[in-house]
Amino acid sequence: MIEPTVEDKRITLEEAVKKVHDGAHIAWGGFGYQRPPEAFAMELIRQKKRNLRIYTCGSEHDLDILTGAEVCLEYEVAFFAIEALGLAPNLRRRIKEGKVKFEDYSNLAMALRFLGGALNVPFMPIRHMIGSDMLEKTQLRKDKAKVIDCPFTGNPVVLLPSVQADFGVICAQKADMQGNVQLYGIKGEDNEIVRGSKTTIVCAEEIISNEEIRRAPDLTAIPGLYVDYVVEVPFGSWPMQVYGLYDYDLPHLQMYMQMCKTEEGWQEYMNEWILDVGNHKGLLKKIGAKRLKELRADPEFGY
Amino acid sequence: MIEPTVEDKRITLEEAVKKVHDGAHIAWGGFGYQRPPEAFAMELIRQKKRNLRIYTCGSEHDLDILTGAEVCLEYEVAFFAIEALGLAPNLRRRIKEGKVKFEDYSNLAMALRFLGGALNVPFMPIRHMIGSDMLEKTQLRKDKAKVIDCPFTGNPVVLLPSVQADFGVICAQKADMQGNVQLYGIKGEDNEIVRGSKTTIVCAEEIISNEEIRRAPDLTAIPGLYVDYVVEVPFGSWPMQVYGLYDYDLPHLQMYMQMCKTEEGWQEYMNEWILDVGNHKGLLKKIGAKRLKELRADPEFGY
Amino acid sequence: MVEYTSTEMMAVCGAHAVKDGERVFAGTGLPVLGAMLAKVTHAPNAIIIYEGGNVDTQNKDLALSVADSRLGYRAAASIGLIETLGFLMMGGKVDVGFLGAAQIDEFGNINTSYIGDFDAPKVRLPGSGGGNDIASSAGRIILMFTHDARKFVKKLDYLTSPGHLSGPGSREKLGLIGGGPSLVVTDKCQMDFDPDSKRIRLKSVHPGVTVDWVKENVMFDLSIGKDVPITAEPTKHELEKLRGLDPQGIYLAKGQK
Amino acid sequence: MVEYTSTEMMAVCGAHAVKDGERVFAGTGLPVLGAMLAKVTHAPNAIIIYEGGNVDTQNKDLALSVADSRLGYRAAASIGLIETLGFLMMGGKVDVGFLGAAQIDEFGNINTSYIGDFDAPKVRLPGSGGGNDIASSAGRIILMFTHDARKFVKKLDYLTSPGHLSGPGSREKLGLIGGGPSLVVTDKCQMDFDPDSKRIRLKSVHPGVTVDWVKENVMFDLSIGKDVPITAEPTKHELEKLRGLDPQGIYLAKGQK
Repeated sequence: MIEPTVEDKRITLEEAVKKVHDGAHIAWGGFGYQRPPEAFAMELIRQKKRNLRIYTCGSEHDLDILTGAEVCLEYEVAFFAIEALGLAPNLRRRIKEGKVKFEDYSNLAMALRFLGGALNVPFMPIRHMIGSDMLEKTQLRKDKAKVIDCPFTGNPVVLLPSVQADFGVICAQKADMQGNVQLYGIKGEDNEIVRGSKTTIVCAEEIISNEEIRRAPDLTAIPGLYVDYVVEVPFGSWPMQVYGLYDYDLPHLQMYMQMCKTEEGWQEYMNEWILDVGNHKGLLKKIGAKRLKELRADPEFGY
Repeated sequence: MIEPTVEDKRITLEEAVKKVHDGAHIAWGGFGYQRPPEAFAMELIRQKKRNLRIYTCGSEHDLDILTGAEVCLEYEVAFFAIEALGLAPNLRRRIKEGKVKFEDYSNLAMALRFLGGALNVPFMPIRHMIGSDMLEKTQLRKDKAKVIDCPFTGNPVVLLPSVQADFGVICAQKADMQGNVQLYGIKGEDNEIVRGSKTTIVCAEEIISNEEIRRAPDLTAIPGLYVDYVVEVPFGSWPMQVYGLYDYDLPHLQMYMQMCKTEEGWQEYMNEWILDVGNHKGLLKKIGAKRLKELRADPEFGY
Repeated sequence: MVEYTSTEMMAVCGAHAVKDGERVFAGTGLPVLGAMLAKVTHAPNAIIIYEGGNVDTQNKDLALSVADSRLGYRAAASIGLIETLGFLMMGGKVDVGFLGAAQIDEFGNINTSYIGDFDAPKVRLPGSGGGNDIASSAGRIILMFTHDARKFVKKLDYLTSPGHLSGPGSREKLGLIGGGPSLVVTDKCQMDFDPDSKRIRLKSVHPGVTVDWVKENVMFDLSIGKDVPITAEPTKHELEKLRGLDPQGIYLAKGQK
Repeated sequence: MVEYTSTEMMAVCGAHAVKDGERVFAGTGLPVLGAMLAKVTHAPNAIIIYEGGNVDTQNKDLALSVADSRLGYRAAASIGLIETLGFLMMGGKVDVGFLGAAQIDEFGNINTSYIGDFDAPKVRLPGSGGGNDIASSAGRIILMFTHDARKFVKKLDYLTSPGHLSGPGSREKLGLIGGGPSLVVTDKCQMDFDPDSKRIRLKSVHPGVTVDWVKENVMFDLSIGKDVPITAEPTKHELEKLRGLDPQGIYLAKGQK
């Protein structure tokens, strides 16, 4: 008896990236090899964005290309490397050049900072980080963390400043055009990022109908209320993986590690895989239908 | 290649309630008409437990029978009434007798107190409750809440003491014998209660296999790691409702409201519906298969 | 002339207060009827949220409880209290909240907890529930309750949920992000709040109610303008839609003609 | 005599450190091989948790990342970081955590962040990730890394994750709930910590390694008892099971015979 009305929040990847102004602070979704906003990162490079600051728990190839292209040189993060393969090669070089600044937190600390942002409280308490150099050594913030005596127990408690970034960007398996999101497999810190950011962009592998969302409200990880823009981006996390849809492209990552040992190699990689392909569609064409099919997940296993 | 091993945490309702010592503090699951631990409450009455303290957001018939039977006379809660039907009749009388003590919080405050308990931090910040009498007026706690100047913003922030109760008790649609729980429909504050309590008891409408859990990890709201005991209790929330399984028994609730207008009426209700039936099986027999069938949910609607 | 009850009048006034596209936090009873009515008339894009966890609902049947299974039908999401009262409400993402009250004072502060002395109360009311959360952070608050002089008090027995506290600036000083009460709907009249003094004032009287009657049935000095308009009557279309939402008269049966 | 590599030795030492029924937080690489090996040999009821969100996993294939989709296969739950590092780890519900290190000092404090000066580092390492969280709250910590004198330093370039800090009582004073490091496994030896001084000490040397070699390859004074035993060799059964877990030699291929 109530008429459903569905707002259409879909825009293209190019349009979405255009909204990000130079100097913007971005809460960055995905965790490790899982669902990182790779296509979004590549488009940020194509559009020559500058002076971004990225907040995330841990990310890998996506952050390393942003560092190589000098799109983002400020990070509030917990982890930055290419798991199992080695240190992040572009980061390594840019650090040597003195170009990158870090504010180091632990993974839980970053996740709680996003949770605090989502709750709209100025800080969150944590029992970790205390006793480590992370509390004292700082490069970006005057208010990295505060230690107070707990007014209930008298014991020291670390307070972390909440994060409410200008933009929150995540990748998801499915979303409807209103921004209702289904996430499958691990959620990392994406639920908190979307709830706490000022403008949120969801890159969805597949757009599904609002009907499908409403048939299974228990599967909605993120209600559309939090989402400003929805971008349909198949293989949007390549060369990393998306649970249930496709696996990581290990040979490509290994080639990346190899090429980026030198600045020249990185420039070559960037030209070949990011700039010359023109856009995400061009990239998929370059990877080739055959290879993409090989990467497709076995539905029984999810990879 | 790894052999699955499944620990059996199942016990009977009688055994589960026996574990609750007099004076225990219980975080109480369910929200409003949805999934309250009614069968558990009735068994607490049968076993004549005394001096409990209950923590919850809002609960209704279940708390009112515990108050009538003087099992629990201390509450840290946000809401206590029978929604749409009126004030809680037993509570009303026991308050007049000067027997009940309250510590009043808002719903979000209670939910955050459970979240703080689950995170094992001593407090959680909130922007609510400030400006109200809830901050100052207290009956049970010396440390109901503290207002501090935020060390980041300078503005006042309310800190709420976290709850880690002796017991956490919730009702769920499905659980396996290891305590992995699937919740359907609204979750209220149950996810946080189970994660933050010292000993947790899940009353499951249905026990499913560990295989069924592992086929859909995205549906697991509560991993078995947090759960100490699993109790199979069909219609465990009657006369209230469980989404997807059965609806509330409105005529029964209306009869309850009517009978409990007087102490004699309440005593009669308690004898007839709680004590004389002997146990939960006896109760279901008294309600009758026909009535239970009428209450069964239409799978398309969930009620 | 259309026939309607005082309860129907309240529901329609509530509906008029909701704008299209707004995010509405509704408690059960009249508020949800008002919000649903808005959605099927002038505000099809209103998004209704219930504190139990159902978000952006399209329920078919009327609910008794904010946790009612009926609200899960075709919801966009079914989550929990941290979601609705935390991320959405305290997160500043809700435009309008509906509340009831047992007492309010001239700044729209609300009591839903105790009548009489706190330490030996005459009546223990339901308590805050999510009321304090909604009153603290919703963009604006619409209060709905049946008119009774004892509800409009000079001093609350207990302040459960903040209205405009002690007047201009007092909410901001405490860091409350919501705008506070903007409208009071009773079965006799509508009241709003003076933007400068934050004090309650008479906005309109329902047909058949006199300004004097309202004046006598409020226990503080009510600010009354020179020409108090009469509340517009529900239209036939609105009443049809409204009755369609509550065909069994669960809430609507209560009012007087 | 069984043939095995130094990497296999490390994995088997890691497995031995896990008791049946324990909740184990494992990073990718050798730690997960150790934890998985324990589960298929003497500790079938060990419960493995990965920080990305997969809980109580029964993965079939080896993972490259703690967020790897492979870990979702037959997991009891797939949730997020607040769950694994917050509710479980900071909640005090994890018995054992495995960590790597680029540097450790004599109290088992860990550096995984910077080599050289913080403001102009020679190398930026991966950072804490969940390491600080695990080191702070896991019941006990097992450290695994290949032996290199430059890793056992008198003073860390950066303290990422707390070991026993400055000795007895210093963790407790800061409210850290975890027990701190209990075992260090390298490809040359095992070390544990003196319960009184909380200082690291040699526990056993792997076959073919001398006590003197270890002494020379640690940059602080290592506490060494009179009779340092030789680490037990992996059994044939353990090696078969272990190789079955990594049939492609993703991690095992790296070791020396």
